[in-house]
Formats: sequence, C-alpha cells, structure tokens
Amino acid sequence: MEKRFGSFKRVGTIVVAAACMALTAGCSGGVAGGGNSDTGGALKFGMLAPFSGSESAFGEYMKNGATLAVDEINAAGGVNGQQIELIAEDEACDATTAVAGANKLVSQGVIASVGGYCSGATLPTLPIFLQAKIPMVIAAANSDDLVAAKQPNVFLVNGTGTQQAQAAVKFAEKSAAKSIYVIDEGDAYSTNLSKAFISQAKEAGLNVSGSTTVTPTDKDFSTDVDKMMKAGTDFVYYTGYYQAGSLVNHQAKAAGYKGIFLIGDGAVDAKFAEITGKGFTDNVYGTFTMTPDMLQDGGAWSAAYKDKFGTDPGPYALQSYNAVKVMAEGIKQAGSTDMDKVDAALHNLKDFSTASGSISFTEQGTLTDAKFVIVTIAPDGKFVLSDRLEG
Amino acid sequence: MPLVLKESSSELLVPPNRHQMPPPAPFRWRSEKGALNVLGIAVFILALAVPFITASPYVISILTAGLIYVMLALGLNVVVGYAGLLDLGYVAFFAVGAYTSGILTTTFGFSMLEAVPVTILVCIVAGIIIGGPTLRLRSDYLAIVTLGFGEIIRLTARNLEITGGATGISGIPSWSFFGWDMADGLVIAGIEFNGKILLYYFVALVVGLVGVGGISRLSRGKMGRAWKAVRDDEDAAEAMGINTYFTKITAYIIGAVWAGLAGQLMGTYLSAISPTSFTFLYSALILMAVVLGGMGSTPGVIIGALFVSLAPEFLREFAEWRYVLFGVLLVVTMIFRPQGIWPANAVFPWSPALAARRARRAKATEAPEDSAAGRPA
Amino acid sequence: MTQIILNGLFVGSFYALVALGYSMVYGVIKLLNFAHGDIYMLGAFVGLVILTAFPGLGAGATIPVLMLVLLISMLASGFVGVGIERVAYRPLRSAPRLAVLITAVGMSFTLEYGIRQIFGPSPQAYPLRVTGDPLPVFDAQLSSAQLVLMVVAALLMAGLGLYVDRTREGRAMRAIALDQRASTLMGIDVNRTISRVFFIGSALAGAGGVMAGAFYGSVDFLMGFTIGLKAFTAAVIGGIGSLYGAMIGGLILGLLESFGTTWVGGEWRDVFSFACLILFLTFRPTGVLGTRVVERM
Amino acid sequence: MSVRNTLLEVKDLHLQFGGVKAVDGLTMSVHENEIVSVIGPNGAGKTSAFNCISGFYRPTAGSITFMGKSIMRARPSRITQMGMARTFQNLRLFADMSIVDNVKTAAHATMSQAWYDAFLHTPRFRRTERACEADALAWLDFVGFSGDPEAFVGQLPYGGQRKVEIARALATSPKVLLLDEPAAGLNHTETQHLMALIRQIRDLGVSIVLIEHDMGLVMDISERIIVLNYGREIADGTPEEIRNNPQVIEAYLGSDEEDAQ
Repeated sequence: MEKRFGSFKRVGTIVVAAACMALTAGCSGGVAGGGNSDTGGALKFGMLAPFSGSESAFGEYMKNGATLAVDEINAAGGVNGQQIELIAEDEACDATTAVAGANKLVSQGVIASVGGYCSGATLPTLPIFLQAKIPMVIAAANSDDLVAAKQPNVFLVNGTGTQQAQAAVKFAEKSAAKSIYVIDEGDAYSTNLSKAFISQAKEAGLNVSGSTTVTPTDKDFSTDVDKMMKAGTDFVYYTGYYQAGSLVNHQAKAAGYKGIFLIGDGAVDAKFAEITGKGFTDNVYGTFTMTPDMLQDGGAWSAAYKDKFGTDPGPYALQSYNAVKVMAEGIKQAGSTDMDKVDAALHNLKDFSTASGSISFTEQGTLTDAKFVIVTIAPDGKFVLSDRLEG
Repeated sequence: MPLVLKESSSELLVPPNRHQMPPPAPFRWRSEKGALNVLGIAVFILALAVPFITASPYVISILTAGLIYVMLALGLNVVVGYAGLLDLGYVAFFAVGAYTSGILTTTFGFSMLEAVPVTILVCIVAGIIIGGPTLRLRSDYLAIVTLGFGEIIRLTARNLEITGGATGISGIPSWSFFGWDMADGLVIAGIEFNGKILLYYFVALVVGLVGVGGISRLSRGKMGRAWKAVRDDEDAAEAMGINTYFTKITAYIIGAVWAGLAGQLMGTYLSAISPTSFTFLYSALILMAVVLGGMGSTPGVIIGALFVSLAPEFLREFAEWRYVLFGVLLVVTMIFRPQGIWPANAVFPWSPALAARRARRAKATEAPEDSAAGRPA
Repeated sequence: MTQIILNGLFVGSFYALVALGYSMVYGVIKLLNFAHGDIYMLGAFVGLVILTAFPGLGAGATIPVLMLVLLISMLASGFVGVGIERVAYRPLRSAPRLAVLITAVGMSFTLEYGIRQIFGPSPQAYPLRVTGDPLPVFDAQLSSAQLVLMVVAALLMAGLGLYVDRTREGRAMRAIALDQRASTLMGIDVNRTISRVFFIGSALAGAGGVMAGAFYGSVDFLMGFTIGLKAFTAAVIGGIGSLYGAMIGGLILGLLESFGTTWVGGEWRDVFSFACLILFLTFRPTGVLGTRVVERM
Repeated sequence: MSVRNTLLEVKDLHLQFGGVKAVDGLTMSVHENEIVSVIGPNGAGKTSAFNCISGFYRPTAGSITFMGKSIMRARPSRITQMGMARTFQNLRLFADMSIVDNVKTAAHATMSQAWYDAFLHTPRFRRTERACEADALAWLDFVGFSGDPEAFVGQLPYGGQRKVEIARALATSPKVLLLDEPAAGLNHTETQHLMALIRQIRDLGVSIVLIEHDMGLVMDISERIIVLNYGREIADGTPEEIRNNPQVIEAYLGSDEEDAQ
C-alpha cells in the first residue's frame, strides 16, 4: 500500500507548483480583459438570435436577413472602407444562454449588436453591451421594458408593444367593434402587447368586455373560447404566437364565433393558416409591420433573399436586415465605432430609407413612426396587406 | 483506564472491551482520502489561476455558469445521491432563491447582503412546504409530485405581478459591501479586476469550495450516515432509531437552501431573471449531472455538472443533439454503470479494484470460524 | 354550465385514454413510465407520416380514414412501447426503484428530442381534420367530431376492460399485478405478459395522439410532456393500478380543469391540476377507486 | 428468580390484514435481564407480533407498554430510542455502507452531534465521531467479528453478516433486544457461539426476546418460553413446563383425534 500512494503526493505537489507558475506568468496579460481591442480588420457585428429552444425556427430567418444586408454593404465597399463581418450567437430565448452569448460576442471584439428576439432574453444583455461600450440596434424584441431600461445605446427597429397597440385600436375603431375580448399567452411579448392595447382601447372609449390568458402548451382552449363567447364578443385581439393562436381561432369559429379575429405580429406566419385549417381563415386580420411584398420594391428584396437562401423570407428577416443597415449607416455618419458617437448619429438619423420605408428614432430610441398596417389571409394562406391605416 | 467519553448518562449500554480511544487520525497523505483532498486543493488552485491565464469575459462567464451548475448538482446530490429521494423539481428552489433575493433587492430596497438570511429562511420554509406532504410518499410518487411543485412555482412566478410576470425581474443589484459595489471592480496589489464577471467567478469558486468541503463532510458525519441508511433500507434505518421522515426532510431542506443560494448568486450575476430559465428541462439537466457523474460521490457530481454545462458551449453541433444524447446517456448509464463515472464508495474511479482486494483480505482473516466468538468478557 | 361540463368530459376522455396506459403499467410492474406521455406524441407523428406519405387520404371521408390511420399508429406505438420495455426496463427489473425511474426520464427525453431533431421544433399542421357542425345539447353544444372521438375513446376503454376481465391474458396480467413471483410459478410467462401490457398501454396512448392531432389540428414534439403529467394525475385521482379508476380519474380531472379554468383563468390551469395531484396524493393516495394496500414488511 | 420489574407488557393484542387475523388476543410480558423465547408453528403470528411491538405494524386493538409508557402509536425509531432494538429475519444490513458504518448508524439516537458540527468539522464532531467509532469497533469485537471493518457488508459470509446485525442492534444501547430467528442458516458451531453470545448480552443487563425454530437452542438457553398458535399465546413457562405441556405438543404435532379420522 505504501509505495502505491507515494506517487500521489508527488503528483499533488507538481500540480500545485504548475498552478503557481501559471498564476505569476499569466498575471500581466490575462486580467486586463474586457474592452474591445480594435484589431483594425473587419468591423464585427454581433447578433443574438434563438438557434435552440422553442423559438429556434426564427433564429435562421434573422441570421439570413442580416447576412443579406452585410453582403450588400460589403459589396458596396463596406463602411468607412472597412468590411463587415457578422457573428451570430445563440440566445435560446433564455436569460442565462443570452448572457453567455453576449459575453462571447464581447470577447470576440464585436463593435455593434444587431440581434435580440425574445424580450426576456435580450433584457439582461443590455448592461453587458453598455459596459463593453457597444451600440445596440435590436431587430425583433420590442417589449417596453427594453425602452424602460433608458440606455442611450439601445435602438429598436421593430415597433414596440405600445405602437402596435395604437394600430390595433385604430383598426378596432374602423371596424366599429362593440365588445372587444383580449387573449394573451402570459409570456413577456404577449402580456406587454395586451396591456398596451387594453389601456389605449379604454382611453379611446372602446368597450373591452374581458380578457384572459391561455396556456400555450395546451391544445384544448374550449373553456377560454366559451368565456369569450359568453361575453358577447364581436372583436377578439389575440396577442400571442401562431402555435396556440391558430388553435384558438379554429375552436372559436367551431363554437360559432363570427366576429373579427385580430392577431399580433408574433402570430403572423403562413403556418397560422395551415394549422387553423381551410374554411376557418375568414375574418382573420393581423397587426404587422410592412412586409417586403407590400412595398414598392419589396418584391425585389424577397427575390434577392430567395435566390440567396432558397426559401421565402420568414418573420423578422426584414427587421434584421434593417437593423444591420441602420447600424452601418450610424457608424458611417459617426465616422467611428465609438459608442457615444454612433448613438448620437443614430439619434439624429432622419428618414433613413430602408426596405420597409423610412426610419428615424425618438428620444428613447424607438421608431418615430412604426408604420403598423393591417394584414389578412389571402386564399393561398399567406398574409397580404389589407389596410394601410393612413386615413 | 479506558477513556470513557460517552458523555451521555450512565444508563447507556457501554461495550465491555472498549478499545483505547484511537489517537486523532493525522492528515494521512498516504491514504486515499488524503490523496483525494490534495487533488481537490490542487484543482481549486488551478481554478483560481484561470482568470489570470485567459480573462476573456466569455470563458469566465461560462465557467461561472458551470460553477453555479456544480453548486446545484452538489445540492441535488444530497437529496438524490445521499438520501435516495428522486427530486424532479429541484429547480423550484433555484427559482425561489433567485426570485426572493430579486424581489427583496428591487422592490423592497434590501441590499443583496441583507437578502441572504431572508433567502435562506424562505428556502427552508419552501423545503418544508414541498417536502412535508411528499416525503411520506413512495419514491415514484415523490418524483412526480416534486415535478408538479417545480411547475407550480415556475407558473406562479410567471403569472404574479410581484415576480414581474413573464418578463421576470431585471436590474438586480450586485453585492455591495460598505459602499463598495462589485460592479465597479477592484484593485488589489496592482492587479486590476475590472468588471463584475471576474469577481463573480471568484465568489462562485469560493462558495463552491465551501459546498464541496462542507457537504462531503456532512456526508461523513452522523447525518450523512442517516441519509445513506435511509437510502439503502428505510425500514432497517427506522429500526436503528433513525427517524426517517426527519432525516429525509433535513436532506430536502439542505438541498433547498443550497439551491436557493445558487439562485441568489445567479440573480446578482445575471442582474435579470425570467421564468423561462426555471423549466423542468433544467431540473432534468441537474439530475443528469448527478446521475452521470455518480450518485452520492462529490467528485463525480462535479465532473457531471461541468460536463452538462460546458459541453454544449464547446461542441457547437453537440448543442443541437445534446438533449437526445443526454436522454440516451441516462438510459445507458443506468443499465451499464449505475454508479456513474466516479462511483460514490470508491475514493478514486479505479478504487473498485482496491476495494475488491481489501475484501479478499477481509475474507482471509474471517475464515477461521471458531476463533473469536464467545470470548469471555 | 353544461358547456363547461361537455368541454371537461371531452378533454377528460383524452386524459383517460393515456391514463389507462399509466395505470396498467404501474399496476403490473409498479413502474412509473415517464415515457408514456411521449408515446401519445409518437402516435400522433406516426399518423402524420402516414397522412403525408399518402396525401390522397386526407381528402376522403374523414371517419373511415381516421379509423385506418388510428389502427396503423396504434400498432406502431404498441411496438415502440414493447421495444422501450425490452431495451430500457427489462434489464433493470431487479434494479433499485430509483434506477428504473431515472431510465424512464432518460427514455422520455430521448423520444421527445429525437422527434424534435427529425420533425423540427415548430408544430406541424395535421393533414387529416375531423370537423363537424355543432349539435345542440341543452343550452350548450358539442360538435359531432367531439362526439365521434368520445365514442371511439369509450369503445377502446370498454374493449380493454373486457379484455382484462374476461380473457386468459387479462387474468395473467391481474395475477402479475398481485404477485409476480407467484405467477411465474403458475406457469405465466411474465415477460411476454408484461410486453403485452406495454403494447396495449402504448397503443391506447397512440390512439389518443392521433385523435388529438386530427381534432386539434397541430402536433409538436412536446405535446407528450404535458398530457403525460395530466394523465398521471388522472391515474392517481382514479386510483393508480385500477383500470376503471383511470377512466373515471381522467373524466374527473377534465371536469376539474375546465371548471378551474373558468373560475381562475387559463394561466392557472396547470397549477390547478398539479395542486389536485398533490392534494390527492397527500390525503387520499389510493384515489377514488384504489384499494388500501397494506405495506407488508 | 427474584421478582424483576417488567419492561415490556403486551395485553390482548389484535392485528388484522383484511380477513386474516395475524395476532388474535396476545398477552405476554418481558422482565428485566431475562432470556425469553417465542416459539410456535409457521403462521402462528410470531413475526407479526414482533412487528407490532417494534412499531412497524399498527395493531387493531390491545395495548403495548414499554417501561410504563404505551408505545401503541410510537414510530419504530422512537421505540428503539426508548431502548428496544430488533434484528430482522432476513438480514437487512445497509449494503452500500462499510461494516463499521453499519454499526455506527445505530448510535444515531445516542450521539449528540448537530448537522453544523459535521459541516464545520467542530471539535465536538471529531470527539463524538471517535467515540462512536470506538464503540462500533468494540461491539464488533464483542460479537466476535474479526474481519476488516472497512469492507463492504455484501462481501461477508452469512455468519459474519449475522454477527454484524447483532452488533448493530447492540450499538443502539437497548434494554430489550428482539432477535428474529438469529440461528436460521447457522451451522452447529455457529449456533454454539450464538448461544454464548446471547448469554453474554444478557449478562450486560439486556433482556433478550428470541423467535426461534431451533428447539435445541431454545430449550438450552431460554429462562422462559412463550408458545404462540393462531395469533395468541397458548403456553408461557419454563422450558421444562413447556416440554410436556399437552397443548404445545398438540399445536406442533397435531392431536390424536385428528389422526384417527
């Protein structure tokens, strides 16, 4: 027994010695850390998007949209002569993963952040990018908490819950809704939108007869539908995602609901029509930002997207494209990648033309005119423009 | 004169031929336990050195997340490894810790330090509320009921206003002692630690060390033996004077408090928590860390926790397939190597060979049947 | 009011179908098959594969097509259930209870995330839709599709009840439930009977999956997880181990949930059903029909 | 024998599993420092009575008092703490623990060590652990176990495991020790050692209650024998009285009338 363990004693001391040497040797270089050492080469744009977890379908669309913009800018000579390089990291719609991803981007020396899908995951990354002095143009996440954080380096290219609610209220007024019922899924995005809508609808004197929250992982919503029907509803605003939204619409129509079924931008997706089924898509409308096919040269954009990635552009691909373009414009006008200069440039950006119309930012970094429109389901199941709400 | 140290009253039965009290065991470098301690200290020093080698925020942040996983795995090891209670809702206490400290610091203006005792108290109460009714049940009911409680706590956090609803709580302050806040860095002897990330890494490391040392010592004490007895044979443990219900509740509460502290650490570290990071998936991941590492073995559980938390970061394509792989690994481990990578009773993974050799030695001395028994007192 | 009851009964019949599998497996070999909920999901996806492979099927008269798809996916899920028992549970028959439970959790993960890798994370639309115009029932209404599905569920359950009570294999199952060693002495091939139990339990769950897919219209890789928990709650409420208990437990849970959702609101639905589970397990662990089993030393 | 006060008093004990009356009106008592054997044909209710007395079954009627206090509703651990330990018919040792740890668990009730002592490794922890280890080794020595205490229980031969179980029961410092068929499976020499050991335990002031089928051992060692049949005692006396008690013989060998039919 004796000899056998003598070696452990020796092994133990060697390991301890090695650790001490590492301690002294590495002490100079390692600790500085943080800060983005400007390597002169490409301008690195970081993007956090969901590549795993429940929302992972949207990660690919966002990355493709951003890549399309980066390639276009690089083809046109890049920004201030430097090429742009896109680095995408996983956010998985979860705080812990998003923070790890944000730190990874910071350590890879990104000078701008153009991602952000789930509000709950984007929120904790705000202080990390601020401390690393990195400006942020958030592509999809639009909860008012991001604005409430009051960070100068945060800009949203997707209309916030409040702005989308304004469009929904305008549409409700236009359709003379007598009894409105709001349904959300209890998650960050849908509760933000439903609260904004209910407060603005009441201000506008509309009769909100009731609201409820459904559990999205369930399939059977007959009881929620029953509560909605009993309230004599003629106008429903569903603020959750398409997975449960399409089922609620189907079951409401099956239970004899004839009124308008308005859905938030989260549920506007070709799969909504597919799941809710043929014959159940009438009277379904959606509040949504301008999509490429609604714009004058929009068709060209989706064609460019299609031949590069082989599929039609999915939701938020356009917003990610705009986020990259806006960030690049900000850096170009600021003439440097310093956060404060870029923030200032973005703030006084006036009507910068993008694929979905002109963009300029308010004081808090949100779009001055979110340009929400009303879309409806075309016979082929896709969502098409129904009302520009200009009037 | 044998040193009579049983300080309890005289009516206690004392074995007649009591050995002379063995001298306090010296810190035996030679023995396996000694070697394990040396290895433990060496690993700790190496971990201390890492920030000086590569201070990139990404590496440090995933190491800190890994350390938090180690803390959770240590806590769950007490419940599953030592006491044999399958808890499928362990992340509920992680959430209770995070939310209690989050609410206290953001809405009630507690400083993070003042929040610690309250968090511990709340976790104890939660442990009793969840453990109380369920610990009378058989282990398979216990598994589903703890899973149910885990979901109840997550959904309640998601639905209530005070817990910030679905967006959760943001703006949780970091630790601050007497005016100095963790976020604004520290300068010690010329070495400048900037940024919260580095400091939290060291905090997590120290708390981890306390956990490893404390909980493995706990398992060698009276309470640890009671847990293992309850795990092996509940009726026999009851017959030996161990109140099994109380023993199980203690394991449950210690596990709960430990997870609560880990939750509080994660809250201050991330400065924002949301219900999406307390789903059943995370309870299952911690369980996998404990089971793959080796139930009831501290080194094994540490390895399991680091594997479960760090593997997806390093092997990118693994991230997609990790849950399927974990599922398969669980089944394979349970069938072919139920004691896990680093078995509990063996001090070192290769120790079974040693344990077998020791057993042969025991049998050799035991063979002459008619010797010792019945010697006159 | 009756609408709430009808909704509850309809959802309850799904819970009952899956709960039967739980109760049978638990009754016979005292195993909590975590993966059972996922076999419900698997059945739905088998139906999806058949329907996408033969697009013509979706268009035809729905009921006969539904029956055909039902049959095939019941067979498929049944064999998957037998396979799982053979691979994961049989080697651990004498292992400690903790090991078998952990294996079941591992198997549940393998099924869930395996299907996710094949079919992708987002839900798939179900090509076959069972829809029917609503029939007035007192002041409420029940669509003919719901009626058809409840009848099919009832027939399946009745068939199982007869099978277990009347046939020789059924008696063998009940014997093993009481004492496995004794039944081997009586010449019952325990392994074959247990495989048969898994086959029937899984087939019923698979049928539930197909019917849910056809009625609700969408299937996803996590649908098995929630229904698995609900089905276990139903099995416990009815009295785990007893088949009629599972049926009644399913209906009771369906009613409890639909009333709960009406009073408390949708977001508290799962909290409500888990609370029922915990209350039943604490105050009446043997459930409504369960017999009080004295634990002999 | 001098009149010793009674430690254990069982009056009219009933226990029913569904229709089966396992224990049907049993009355018996155990005095201080005494060796009592409980015998009876299989299914007479010996082990069921044992399980009621040690708290594992909740009897349907009757009363059990130990040292003056009723233990009808007490948990088994409470009864063991009060001083009545037991062994099991089929050897229930802790398989995953070493032999010395097995015995050390029995000192759980008497050891004054809080969980924070272990967590902080306080001097009280070290002192109580050393005392407990010394006791355990001493008990193992006392029962004649001379193998390696660090080995695992599973690796021991049957006789060795029997000794460890008795050592473990003694480590709870009992006043009454219930032995459930300790001689089952032992060869002749091992039975002799067991007999000597039981006498030694009695000399320490512990009274022994023995369930046993080995009549040689029972007749040799017992001061008093209680015979059970169909759940109640049919005889209670010294070995000689029992040897030629007609009811006992009938219960064991069946009466003449039955053979005649």
